[in-house]
Amino acid sequence: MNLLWVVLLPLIGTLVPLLTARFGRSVCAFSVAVLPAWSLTLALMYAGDIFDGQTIRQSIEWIPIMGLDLSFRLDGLSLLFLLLILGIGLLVILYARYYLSEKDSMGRFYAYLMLFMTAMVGIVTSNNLLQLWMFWELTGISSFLLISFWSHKSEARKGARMALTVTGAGGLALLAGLLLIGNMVDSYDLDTVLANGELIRSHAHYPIALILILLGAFTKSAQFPFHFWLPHAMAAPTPVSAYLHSATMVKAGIFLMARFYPVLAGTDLWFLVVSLTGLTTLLLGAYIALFKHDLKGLLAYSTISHLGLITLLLGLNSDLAAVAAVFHIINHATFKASLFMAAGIIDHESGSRDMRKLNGLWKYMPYTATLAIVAALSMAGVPLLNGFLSKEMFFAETLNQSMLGSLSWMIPLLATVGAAFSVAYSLRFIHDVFFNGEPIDLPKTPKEPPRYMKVPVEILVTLCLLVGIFPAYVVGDLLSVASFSVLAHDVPVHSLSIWHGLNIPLLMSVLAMIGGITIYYNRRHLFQFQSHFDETDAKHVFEGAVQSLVTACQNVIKTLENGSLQRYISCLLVFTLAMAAFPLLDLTQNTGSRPQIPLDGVTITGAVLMILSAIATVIWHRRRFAALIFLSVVGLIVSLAFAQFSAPDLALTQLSVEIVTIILLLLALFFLPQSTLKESSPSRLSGDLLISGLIGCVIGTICYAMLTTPPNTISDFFIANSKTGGGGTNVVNVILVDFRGFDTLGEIVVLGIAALGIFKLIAKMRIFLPISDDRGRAWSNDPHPMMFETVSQSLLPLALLVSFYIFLRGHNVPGGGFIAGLITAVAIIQQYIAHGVLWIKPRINVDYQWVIASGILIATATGLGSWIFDRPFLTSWFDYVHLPWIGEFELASAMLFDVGVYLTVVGAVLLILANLGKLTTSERINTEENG
Amino acid sequence: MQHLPIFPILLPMLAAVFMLLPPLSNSINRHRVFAVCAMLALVGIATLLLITSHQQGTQMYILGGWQPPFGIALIADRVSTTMVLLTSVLGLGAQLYACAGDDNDGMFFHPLFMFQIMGINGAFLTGDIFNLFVFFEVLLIASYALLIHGGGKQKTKANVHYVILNLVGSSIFLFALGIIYGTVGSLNIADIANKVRLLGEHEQALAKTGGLLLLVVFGLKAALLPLHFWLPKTYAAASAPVAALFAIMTKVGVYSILRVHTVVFGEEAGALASIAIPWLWPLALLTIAFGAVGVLASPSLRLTAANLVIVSVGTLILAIAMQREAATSAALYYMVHSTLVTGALFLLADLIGKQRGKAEDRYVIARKMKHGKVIGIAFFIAALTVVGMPPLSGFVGKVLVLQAAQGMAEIAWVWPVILIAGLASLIAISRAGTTIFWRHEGESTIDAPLSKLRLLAVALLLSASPLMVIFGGPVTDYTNLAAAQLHDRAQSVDALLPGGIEQ
Amino acid sequence: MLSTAILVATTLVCISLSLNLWRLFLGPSRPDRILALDTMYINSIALILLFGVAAGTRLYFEAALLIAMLGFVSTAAMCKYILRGDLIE
Amino acid sequence: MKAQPRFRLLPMPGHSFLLFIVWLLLNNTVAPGHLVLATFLAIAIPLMTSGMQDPQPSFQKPFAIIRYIFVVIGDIIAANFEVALLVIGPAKLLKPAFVAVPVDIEHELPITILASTVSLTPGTVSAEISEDRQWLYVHVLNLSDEEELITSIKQRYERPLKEIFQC
Amino acid sequence: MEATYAFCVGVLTTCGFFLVLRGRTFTVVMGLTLLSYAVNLFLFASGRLKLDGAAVLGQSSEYSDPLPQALVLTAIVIGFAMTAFLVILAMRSRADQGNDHVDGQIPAKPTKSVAQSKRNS
Amino acid sequence: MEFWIELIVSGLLIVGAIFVFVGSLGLAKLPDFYTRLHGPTKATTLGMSCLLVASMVLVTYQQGYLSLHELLIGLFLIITAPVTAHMLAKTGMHHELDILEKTENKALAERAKDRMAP
Ligand code: NA
Ligand code: NA
Repeated sequence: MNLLWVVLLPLIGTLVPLLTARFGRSVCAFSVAVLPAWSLTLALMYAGDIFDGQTIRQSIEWIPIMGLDLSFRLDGLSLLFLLLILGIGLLVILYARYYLSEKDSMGRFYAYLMLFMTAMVGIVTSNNLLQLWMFWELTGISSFLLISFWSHKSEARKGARMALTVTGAGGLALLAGLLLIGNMVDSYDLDTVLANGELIRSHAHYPIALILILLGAFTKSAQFPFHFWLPHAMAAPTPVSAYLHSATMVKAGIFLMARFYPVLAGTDLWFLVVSLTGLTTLLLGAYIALFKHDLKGLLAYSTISHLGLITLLLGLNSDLAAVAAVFHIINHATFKASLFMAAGIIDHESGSRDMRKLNGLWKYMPYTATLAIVAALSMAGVPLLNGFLSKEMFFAETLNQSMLGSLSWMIPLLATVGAAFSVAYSLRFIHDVFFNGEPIDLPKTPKEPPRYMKVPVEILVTLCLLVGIFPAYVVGDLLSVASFSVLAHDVPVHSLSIWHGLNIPLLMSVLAMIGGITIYYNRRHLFQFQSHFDETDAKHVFEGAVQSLVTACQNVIKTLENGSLQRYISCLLVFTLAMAAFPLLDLTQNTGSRPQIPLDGVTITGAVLMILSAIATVIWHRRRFAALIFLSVVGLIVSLAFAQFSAPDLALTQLSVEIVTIILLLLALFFLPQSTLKESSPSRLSGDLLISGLIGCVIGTICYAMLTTPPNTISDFFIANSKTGGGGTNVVNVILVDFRGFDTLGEIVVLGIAALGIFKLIAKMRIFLPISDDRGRAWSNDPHPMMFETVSQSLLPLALLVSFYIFLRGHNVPGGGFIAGLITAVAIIQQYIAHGVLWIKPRINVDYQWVIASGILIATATGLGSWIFDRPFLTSWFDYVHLPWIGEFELASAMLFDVGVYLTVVGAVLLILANLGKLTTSERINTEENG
Repeated sequence: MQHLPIFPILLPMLAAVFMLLPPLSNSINRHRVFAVCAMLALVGIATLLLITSHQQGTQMYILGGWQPPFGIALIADRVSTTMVLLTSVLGLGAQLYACAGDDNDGMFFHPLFMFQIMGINGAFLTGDIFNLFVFFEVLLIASYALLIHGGGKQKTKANVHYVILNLVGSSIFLFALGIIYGTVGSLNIADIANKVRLLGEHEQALAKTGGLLLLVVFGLKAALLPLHFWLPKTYAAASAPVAALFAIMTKVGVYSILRVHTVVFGEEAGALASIAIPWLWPLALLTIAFGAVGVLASPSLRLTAANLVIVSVGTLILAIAMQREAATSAALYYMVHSTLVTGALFLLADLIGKQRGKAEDRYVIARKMKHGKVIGIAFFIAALTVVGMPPLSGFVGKVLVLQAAQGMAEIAWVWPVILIAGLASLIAISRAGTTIFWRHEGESTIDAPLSKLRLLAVALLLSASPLMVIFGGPVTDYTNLAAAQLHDRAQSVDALLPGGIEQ
Repeated sequence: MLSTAILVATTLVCISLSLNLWRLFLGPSRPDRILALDTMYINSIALILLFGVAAGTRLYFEAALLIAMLGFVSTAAMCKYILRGDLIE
Repeated sequence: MKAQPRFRLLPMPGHSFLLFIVWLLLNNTVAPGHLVLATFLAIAIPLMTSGMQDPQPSFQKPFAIIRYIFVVIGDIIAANFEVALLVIGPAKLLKPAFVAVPVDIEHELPITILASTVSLTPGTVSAEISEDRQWLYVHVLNLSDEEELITSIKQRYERPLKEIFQC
Repeated sequence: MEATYAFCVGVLTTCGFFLVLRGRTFTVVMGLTLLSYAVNLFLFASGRLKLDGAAVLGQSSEYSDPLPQALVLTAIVIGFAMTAFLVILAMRSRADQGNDHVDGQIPAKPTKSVAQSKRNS
Repeated sequence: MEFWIELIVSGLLIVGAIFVFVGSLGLAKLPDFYTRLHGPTKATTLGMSCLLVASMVLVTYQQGYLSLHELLIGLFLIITAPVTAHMLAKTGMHHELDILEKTENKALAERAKDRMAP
């Protein structure tokens, strides 16, 4: 798996600098450089096979369900890019060693750089679409980190965010495109995809997939109209610009187009979109580059322009154009990287990148100047340099297309114009920086950089020359294998030589040269003309756009989530209404076939009382005490209803809960306003009434329909097994403690938690204590009326007895632990009300928290007891014991379970109510929390 | 071993109970040691349960020995055990974080926390719809109590909304249960799934109402649009470990929708097949969209994280709406990773807030953090994951969901919405990160030491992200099997009704 | 005869309950309302006893007992609320 | 007054007796098992709750108690019919009044029983007991003669209570 | 009988929801209490109505459905716990925020242009 | 069922119900709070007693054993009703409710409110 190592080594390289940074800069740089060098060596070991026309494939299964494999391929195109990435990468590592200042964290820089390198290597060696995308996004992330390396600078942060956003958006489009492609061929394997070009191009989704993939490519390669991020990425340290923004990352988009060239190219759509985008970018970049005063700005726009050129070439749907594109990839990478490095040197040694200040540097750094001038001439397309060769090919190809029909002549024309501008800005780069008078106000006196800082530039410039002079020897084979990969068929005959005779491309070159010189010569007019236009700073536009997007979003949120609970509940209710009402439209007949019970007077009375009281509660809801009384009437009648409809247990429970609730509400009401202000508008009231009324109608309808439907339930089982299986005749109770004892366990846990939560709430409460009632009346002077006190004391034993009685009988007749617990709790609360906290405190020395815990524990332990007999949790046991003289009685585990219920209820209710009472007395809870 | 399925419920419950009793009560240090031990044990048990259920098939635990459909049964299948393990791991992270000091800002933190875990696990494991209600209430009441932990106006205010909305929700739940029992006559989910097909026309309309009302309830818990209003404020107000644990709360709703609307009202429910699906599609899409809007609008990291939760809920519901095995599998993967990482994000927000003084986690200029580097790395990992960038788990989750939609007509909506929401998150998170970590004036004056325990907690949760990618193969294999099990009627219904397969 | 008597008695108790509600509506004071509610509790006991007599079962006995016990606490609590505001002090 | 319980096992013998009876009443049985249980409860519950009781004078004369009960029941029945007519009749016939009855007995329990008896008898309601426990305020529905009412209360109820509680 | 019962449930539901939609915590509590009555009656109704059929073996000739009764019992208890919590929370809210409005602040007097409200952050 | 038992039970039921009714009637129609306070006492004492006795007799006859547990309800009512009345009277005085004009010794209510001697 050597290919895996090609990727893994740079990845390991991200850790190396973090470890070695402490040993000094050179050690750090060297240790970092080892890994890409090693990686490059590994790749080059395959070079022979590649030049023999082979494609190396290696893969490991990773996430097969997703179609993601660790799958690598090495073909000509990959090799070419690997050379660029790893080769230039090594130079950049060397360069950065000198470029970065002492303050900069070198370890961090190299780590990011290696991460980026990993990503790029991954992209170009991927043989799986998803893996490719993975590395694609990784380049975005790592370039974000690199651009924002000087994160304290605002423009670095903004530039990084912009780059991330634009390329991230493109990445998402790309993902969609790749998934579509993968779906078309039913595989994410690149080989499969490449083999099915015909299928893909004829697929109905081809246009969508194409556009999506191109969006990915164009954003990454800074094609119009996504080009704006690139100049702002120049906030990065120059090694980064040299690496990412000339040689590698921006080429990732180009690589993508080249990679999918066999699959996606060849259609009219491809031609139209790709070539026109490329052409526009070419022109726009070249034009704007001329006006940039920032050295790196000029180079950035020039890069945009050259990327446009390559794109245009790829878009021409011609084999030779593709070859030219590949060739220009190489050439551009070499001259642009060296230019960036030269610019970095200038910046580094002079302290400025402003071409209005930088003048006449030839005198100060002749050697660097020479290198830079050569590279710039290559960029301008001057013969004997590599830029010239690919540009010639480019011109030739623009002539060989006819897709635009009778307008096809415009392409060569515009290409020439673009080239002229590129000559002009190259001239500007040379003339404006190295000549043109004396430097103005530079922070430092320029000088030559350290020796080794120049080495990378020298190497690259040498390459420019070598390629420019001996193209066939130097890159001929590489170009042809790379082109072979792009075309997926034999590379057409092309001649890599300096001289092709007098032909139209040469004429175009000459025209471009002359035009360029002319333009530069007349630059003042052009600058003047250009100054009429406001220079739009894409950063501001972009930040502004994002800001207004954010503001818009905030407005949306503010409008919808206005913090009003009433609105949220209305939303919930309307949604509920919709959910409940729609199915009812299918219900043609409300009344089911079940025979109905005839109505009697008691029921009518009960119903009328209940309805009137409920309505009274609503009408008088603002007078809270009165409303509370009506509410308790409703509760009372609900209990009576349960009693009437054969649910005595429910009646008992409802009654006891009812009383505790009233006491609770009274306790709380003391601290709350006694009346509510009138604050709802009539329209709101009617709206609310409408919603709640409609829901009421729907619920009532469902209730009626349900009541009149014959039942078909599992409940016969419970009646049949209650005595035999559960040992009790009160089926409801047996369900609670046995059949569905688990529910009951949960229920007491809820009660216990509620009590704990309430205790928590009370502990931190600082509440205002009303010294008079709502009408300003002072409180009565009799806190504990004697009669009430005396009677309460006497009732306590009786209440406990009744509670015990209710508890004991629960299994067989209505009653049970819950009701018994409530009775006990109410009896004790009654003592609290009658005597007050201070009286109770020394008399009841129990921590209610422990009572709750023991209750739950007992119930659980009962359930766990069945494990001893190898039965599931909560399996019940009962038996009848016969004692002489006393008689037969039943022992059941369910009773023990019910003890747990009983204790929990007592503990919970008392924990809540008794502590609430303590709010106003000196007996504040001991374990007060820190406010 | 036979009792394994009930351990995830009993263990936290007993742990909570013991912490209320002497000798553990009233000693925060004993609480801490005991609670962490219990949680570690829970993680172990959950793992064991998952392995058992994976290898030996669905484990059914019949409480009290009352065979379904009469008693309550716990169902430990692949999906539910996954959720239980997820809960335990998330719980462990949040708990470790709390042990560094947050647990002492109020009373009963650890017992309540354990009760909450119990409720969540119960909700995942139960095979009975009313028991589901009970566990919903357990987890809700515990969450009410935990939400006010730490005190302060914001918490109280958020809690009032949260509690009231959920109480209304519980009422609706009971209405729904009444309808279901009134028409179908059973409470066992598998049994309901069987009987729902055989209903007469009259009952069908009613049962449909019940099913859709359940959707309302679960949607409210899951924070599905338009029932999501409670979420941002609640999550932003909660203290960090609580918010982190709450990351799973919405998933309980999602899980319930998955169970009920895949198994009971799934494609084979006859006239009641897929009743919720027409609603789920648009709502899920809107949820994602609105969550993304919220993410963009968020002024603080907590709110961002909260809105990210909404986005993830939308994505999950979308996957459920697809009603396919692949989608369910994707949803499971997505659920696990998004829960853990949003949990970590809440913890991180708190860590950041503690370092930045008054600025807290808001996106405003502040003094430089003392420990910005470590936190920054953690944030970076979390950010990549939530945004869905490779190479972390977010990307796998997203791609799986996108892939699942392939071949459906709705793809034209699903893909753009998911992808654009991803972009929105990217924009928002990159702004957030650059502002918090890089935009500062002056050095920090806050000398808050960075607790190792807190870092460990964050690291624990975050480690899920790379691990789920590295072991993506086995993980997705597993989620695929789990999804297949859920969609296979023989396994998810018939097998759970021993002897009583009524046709 | 017995069933007629039960019917008459039930009717009277129902009318009584309605009269209580009438007083509850009318008030005019809070003590009046509490009194009316308390009377309703007592009358409910009567009603439940009549249920039991009519059905010939003693299943309702506990309900009546409970109302007798707890209704008192509720009324006393309400009075205490009026008198002192704070129930437990 | 006897503040200390007479027996340690039966801190409240009166209550114990009541509980014993009530348990049997509740269960409507005299089965041996319930007798045992009742005895147990009659001992256990007072033991549990004795801490919650303020000391009260204890009953001395069981027969006086029974006689007192019968007197009160008789009065209730008689007065009930009387008052029923008043209620049904026109309201203008009523002669309501507040009456302050001087009270001689001292302890809480006897006073409470006295006040309760007054309230239980239709036509009179104990409205308040003065703070010094010397006065019982009674609201009378239809007062014919104030002195007679006071005398009747003191004679029929207060005196027997004094006897019963020996105070 | 069934229609009357259903009507009562409907009315209770309406009243409950209406009160829940009001803006004060105590009112909401009352509304939720009414609502829980409605819910309990509704859930109870899923077992249908039956007179003289208490599910106590040997006491009746025909038994009403005991299961919904058990469910309602559980629901009552849970409802009580929840209400209790909410009531105390309402107090706490009053203590913390100084008013008893559910939103923690009393909305401005309903003038025409009041659509603004704060989103909490 | 034997006629005389039925007669006794029916009679008790009707008498009891009438007293219950009269109590509520009094509550509804009597002119002031203090007079209304007298109404329910009837329901509690004689009315409820009659109903309880009726139930006792009937159950005793039907079930064949002495049913006395209804006495308990009576016991509770008798213990609690006076306290209720007392507490209510206290609230009435505390709120200084209007006392019927023709009531004698109205001033006593003032004194009673503050629990002072007359
Ligand atoms: Na108090
Ligand atoms: Na009286």
